[in-house]
Amino acid sequence: MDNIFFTLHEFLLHTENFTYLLIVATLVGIAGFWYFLTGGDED
Amino acid sequence: MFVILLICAMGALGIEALSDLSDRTKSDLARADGITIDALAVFGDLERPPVVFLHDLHTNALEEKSKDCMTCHLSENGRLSTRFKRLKDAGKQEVMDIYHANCIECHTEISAAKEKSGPVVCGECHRKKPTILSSRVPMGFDKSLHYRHSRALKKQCERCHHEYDQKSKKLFYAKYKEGTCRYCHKKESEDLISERRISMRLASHLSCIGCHRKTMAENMFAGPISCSGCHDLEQQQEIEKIDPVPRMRMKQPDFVLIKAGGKESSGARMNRVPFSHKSHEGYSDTCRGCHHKDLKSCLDCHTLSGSKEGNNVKLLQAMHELDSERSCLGCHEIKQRQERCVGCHGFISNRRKQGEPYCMKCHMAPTQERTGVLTQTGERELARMVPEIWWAIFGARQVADIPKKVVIKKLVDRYEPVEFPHRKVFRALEKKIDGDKLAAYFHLEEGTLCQGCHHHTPAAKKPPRCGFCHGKPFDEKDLFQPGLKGAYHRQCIGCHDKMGIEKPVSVDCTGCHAEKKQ
Amino acid sequence: MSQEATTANRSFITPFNIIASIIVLIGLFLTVRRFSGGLGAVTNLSDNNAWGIWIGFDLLTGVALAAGGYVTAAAVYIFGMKKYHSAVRPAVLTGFLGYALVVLALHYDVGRPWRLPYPFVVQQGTTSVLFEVAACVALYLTVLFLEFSPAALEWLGLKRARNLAVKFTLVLVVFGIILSTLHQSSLGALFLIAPSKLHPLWYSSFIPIYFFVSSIIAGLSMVIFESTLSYRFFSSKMDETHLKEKDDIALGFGKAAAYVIAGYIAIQIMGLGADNDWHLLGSLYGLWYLVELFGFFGVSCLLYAIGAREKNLKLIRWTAAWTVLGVIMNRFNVSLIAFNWQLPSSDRYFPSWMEIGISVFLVTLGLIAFRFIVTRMPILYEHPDYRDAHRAKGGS
Amino acid sequence: MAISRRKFLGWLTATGLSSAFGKTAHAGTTKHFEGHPDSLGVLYDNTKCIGCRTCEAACNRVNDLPPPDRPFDDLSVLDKKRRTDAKKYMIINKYDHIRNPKGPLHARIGCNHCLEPACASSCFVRAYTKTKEGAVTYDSSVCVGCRYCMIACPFNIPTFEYDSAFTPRIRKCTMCYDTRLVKGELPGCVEECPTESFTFGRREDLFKIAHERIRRYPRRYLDHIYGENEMGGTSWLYLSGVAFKKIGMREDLGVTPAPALTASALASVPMVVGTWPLLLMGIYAVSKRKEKIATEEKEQALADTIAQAKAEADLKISEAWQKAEKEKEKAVETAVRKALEEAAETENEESS
Repeated sequence: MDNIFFTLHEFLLHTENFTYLLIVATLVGIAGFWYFLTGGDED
Repeated sequence: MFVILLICAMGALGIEALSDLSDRTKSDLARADGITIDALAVFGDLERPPVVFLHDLHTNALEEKSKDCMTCHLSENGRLSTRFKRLKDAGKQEVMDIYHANCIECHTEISAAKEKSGPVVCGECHRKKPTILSSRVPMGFDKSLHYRHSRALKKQCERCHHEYDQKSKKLFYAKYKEGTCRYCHKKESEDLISERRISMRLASHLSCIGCHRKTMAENMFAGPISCSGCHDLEQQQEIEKIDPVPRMRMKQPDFVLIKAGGKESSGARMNRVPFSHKSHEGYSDTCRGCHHKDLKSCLDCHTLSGSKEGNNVKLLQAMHELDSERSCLGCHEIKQRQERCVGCHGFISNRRKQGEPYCMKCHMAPTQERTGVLTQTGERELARMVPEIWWAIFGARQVADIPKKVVIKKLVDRYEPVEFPHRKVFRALEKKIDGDKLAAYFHLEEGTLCQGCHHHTPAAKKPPRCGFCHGKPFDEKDLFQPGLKGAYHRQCIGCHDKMGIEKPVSVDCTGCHAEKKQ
Repeated sequence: MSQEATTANRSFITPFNIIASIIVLIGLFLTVRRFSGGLGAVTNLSDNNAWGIWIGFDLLTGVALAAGGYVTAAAVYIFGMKKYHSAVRPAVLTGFLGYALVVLALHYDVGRPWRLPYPFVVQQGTTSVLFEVAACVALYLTVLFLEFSPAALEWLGLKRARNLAVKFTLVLVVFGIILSTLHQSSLGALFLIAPSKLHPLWYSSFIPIYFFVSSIIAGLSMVIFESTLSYRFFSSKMDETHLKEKDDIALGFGKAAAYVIAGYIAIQIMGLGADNDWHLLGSLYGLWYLVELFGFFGVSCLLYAIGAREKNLKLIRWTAAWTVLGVIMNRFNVSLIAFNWQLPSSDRYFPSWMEIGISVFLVTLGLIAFRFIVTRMPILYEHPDYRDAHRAKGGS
Repeated sequence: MAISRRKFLGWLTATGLSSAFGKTAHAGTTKHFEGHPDSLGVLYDNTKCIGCRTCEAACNRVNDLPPPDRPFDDLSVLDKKRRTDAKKYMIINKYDHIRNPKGPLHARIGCNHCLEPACASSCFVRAYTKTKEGAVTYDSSVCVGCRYCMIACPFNIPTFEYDSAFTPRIRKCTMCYDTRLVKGELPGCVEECPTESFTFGRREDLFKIAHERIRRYPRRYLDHIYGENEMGGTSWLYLSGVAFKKIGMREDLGVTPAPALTASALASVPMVVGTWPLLLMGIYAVSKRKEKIATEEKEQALADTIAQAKAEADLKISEAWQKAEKEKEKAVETAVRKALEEAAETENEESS
């Protein structure tokens, strides 16, 4: 979509859409990374 | 669980119900005789809220006991002091004691005699919230009242009017210099403790009531001495009115030529304005309506380019300011707001520019250098003549060939055409301005009256049709122009509403638009 | 509920069963009425008052009271307070049931329940706080289900599945805490958009934080409250660890609650300062606000502290109940009582008996489900086969 | 009196163009938004309104709303204060109790079509749209019926079909967007009003008109255009002869646009998601480490005690040995001494 926003609402709609995608990515990523990080330790 | 639920919900309503109790009206407690006793304010901030003292309540009570003013007020060389039980405010403590001692003493005595009495504990007099609602209306000394007094006093103006001599510090009377009390007696006394330049309030109460009491003592008819006698609306309206009031004579001119005064007079460019002082006296209730500072001529202070004593209000403003009741235009504009005028004038913006023809309506007398009339008398003569000349030029209004009926065929898709009784309406308007000198004078030309509806176009026998200006609504190229439908309805309904014409009812479409015949 | 409840299979005619079945019958009748006649047929909702007790109680309060799950899980698995371990399963179960009921209640409240998935699958209104709430609640319900699944699987005797489920405990707990943080606070944030309708004493830009902190309070108190009731009615189901630990739990959680409430009161007062609402405390709403803050939370804080110091379990248990009431009251104030406070009393909302009926019905369902589960699954005791299992690892 | 399609389309294209070039730089560079350029609006002037309810009738007709309980020419309806509901998108309220020389004044209640609509911001299925023409429209095909918009709207405008079991919708004024506006026709109420109390046009132009009226008739108007800033501005604007709160319009709504009220809360969501795992896992790691150390120490302690016990035991044993030895020696000695004594005695008996 073109990044011309005339209302704050449009703008937020746009940014929030991305934000939620990023949130999902973050959750998965961090969880995975934790396991990768602690994988080395015994037990 | 839902015990709580109910509790909470109850709480909701509880809160609501209780919060409704907050504001109650106390219109039944309206009184005109509430006096706020803040005598101590002279000595600095008050420690307790001032007492609202109901004067008439007390005077009536005393009357029943056949006691008089002297019970509370001392008199000094025959003049009753407005103060309570004292002549001077000696000191804070002293004054306080006077009030506390006497009020409480009297109240206790009366209650001791098993009679209805006033409060004796602090909080009941010193209340934060007033227990009454003041219905006090200011008392004006209008022309009628003035005439009745001067008649009763056989024109002894000195009985009331006086001047103050700075050197001898004495009051003296100066004939023909009588002005409104307010010129000297301002809102506040110049000096609260020593009685110099006492406030209008104090002055009027001292002299009016003083004189009224004296006259009563001689059992002659006298004005009121109670608060409500003057300050209660009903009783005020009962005061006898003389109409018409014979003209007040104090060497004021009948006619004047309003012109730039003083050394600037030569700088004046506009024609001078002949002004009939005589006839305008009738329109204002007091002299100070126009002569707000003193009885001098406007030009003394309001010079062409403004002066300090004129508070830098230029002659132009002084005469044309719209928001002032003193200026010519301001006053005339107020007249336009009366019901019979507002129908048309309500639509004419009072922010309008004064066009050439309007100016000349007043600025008709040629400037001095053109007339060469220089003597006062000569000028008066001219002033008196000019309007007559003017009338002669115009003569009577021609109102022939005004169309009887105008058929408006808009909205024919829904209603029958509207048959507008054009001439009837015109005649009605004519009647409205009948006998009104101001209106007669300003609607002199043929067609002026027509322009109430046929506005923004030169007066003509056949003015442009409404539709020539008012087309479809909301034209962005002509933002401020209402559409035709809007224009019609606003004009007709607006005028009817403003002029208080009941029929047809504005919200009843069929009142004007007959139902369409199938 | 009574002792017979545990031995329900013997005689089915018990006071609890009778009352429960009556309520359920009424509930079913009202349900039919609601879904055949629309919201207007059963509720007092109006165009001025769009949300009633189904939101104020079933959603807001329900979610708050179901906070026990994440609070306990956090305490045990994150803060490593192993001695509270036996509180986890009951708490998770209560949480799970609580959220299940919330979602069920929403089906009653929204106009077209069959469209509830729309915000995720059809069109996402991401600017709405409600979107976030919906997303979090949906996810968290799943998380709770998974957290709870081991118990069910143990009951069904599916060893492998159970062990698999246990593997993810930790990550589930962390997810759970994050999601709870988000939606508990967002429930408060729902009202941020209506400053002109919510009374200034309750409206604050910090309202999300208020909601989050008070949810912790509710969680802690509910665990105490719920374990008290369980002991009362299901003590026969409890194993010795559970019986041994339950007093520690009451004491520990009580102490924690006292501390959190103290903080809660502090931030509430600072919130007043931030908006300069002091003068409003004089009004009637101010009085009501003070009752909520000090009459409930303040008192709870004090009693918890005393109880914790003097190891007075009775006091703590009663305080827990009192605190729960306080939280309920807070949610009611925000969503109903202090909301639309400017409307004339004639336009104000008061729930119809049918709305209350449905709420009661749902709560009853919850109780029945709870009883069904605890009388069958290893909630209040540990399944013999897995006795050692969690001692070694952090899993449940 | 419908405006010509051409002119109206003129408006639309103008809107379109400027949305392409108009304030892009402005919108692009800063976080300050001023709404769609050249968007349309309506100015309601209650000093011109005569309270004839023609607009209500028109609204009902053009939106095919159910017939009213009382006919529209029955003006006694105006005696009590009303609000919009599922059957009325807009209503006129009469305020004659105000002491006002201009006679009774009226107030129009209906959607104000905010520049930043609270309903749109609060809707979690994006059922509301602020069109570039200025109308706030509603799409019932996605609406779940959560009624959060009704909570959010500061003007209490959206209404709900509480009596519909299967297809309850939100009902509110749409500025006749789909039914008329896009066809180049005026909104019903605007077109029908006999006195043009409703002025339709570009929002910017409406301000010009309103200010001009106030300038020309300062005594007639309150010098305030309601909707200029309220809740960040609305597409419907209001002129009044008296204070707006006297005609039931709230003046305490503030100027903050609705989306801004929740923006910060929403912004904190990703932050929580980002930071909490770190925090939680950190605490977890610490507590786990503590636990580990604790267990190790326990084992160590156990080992020590065992060792100690062993040592003590050895000591005891050795002591026992020594004791036994001593006793043995003692026994031997005594035995020897005894033997010697006996021997001596026997010698004594033989010699005497």
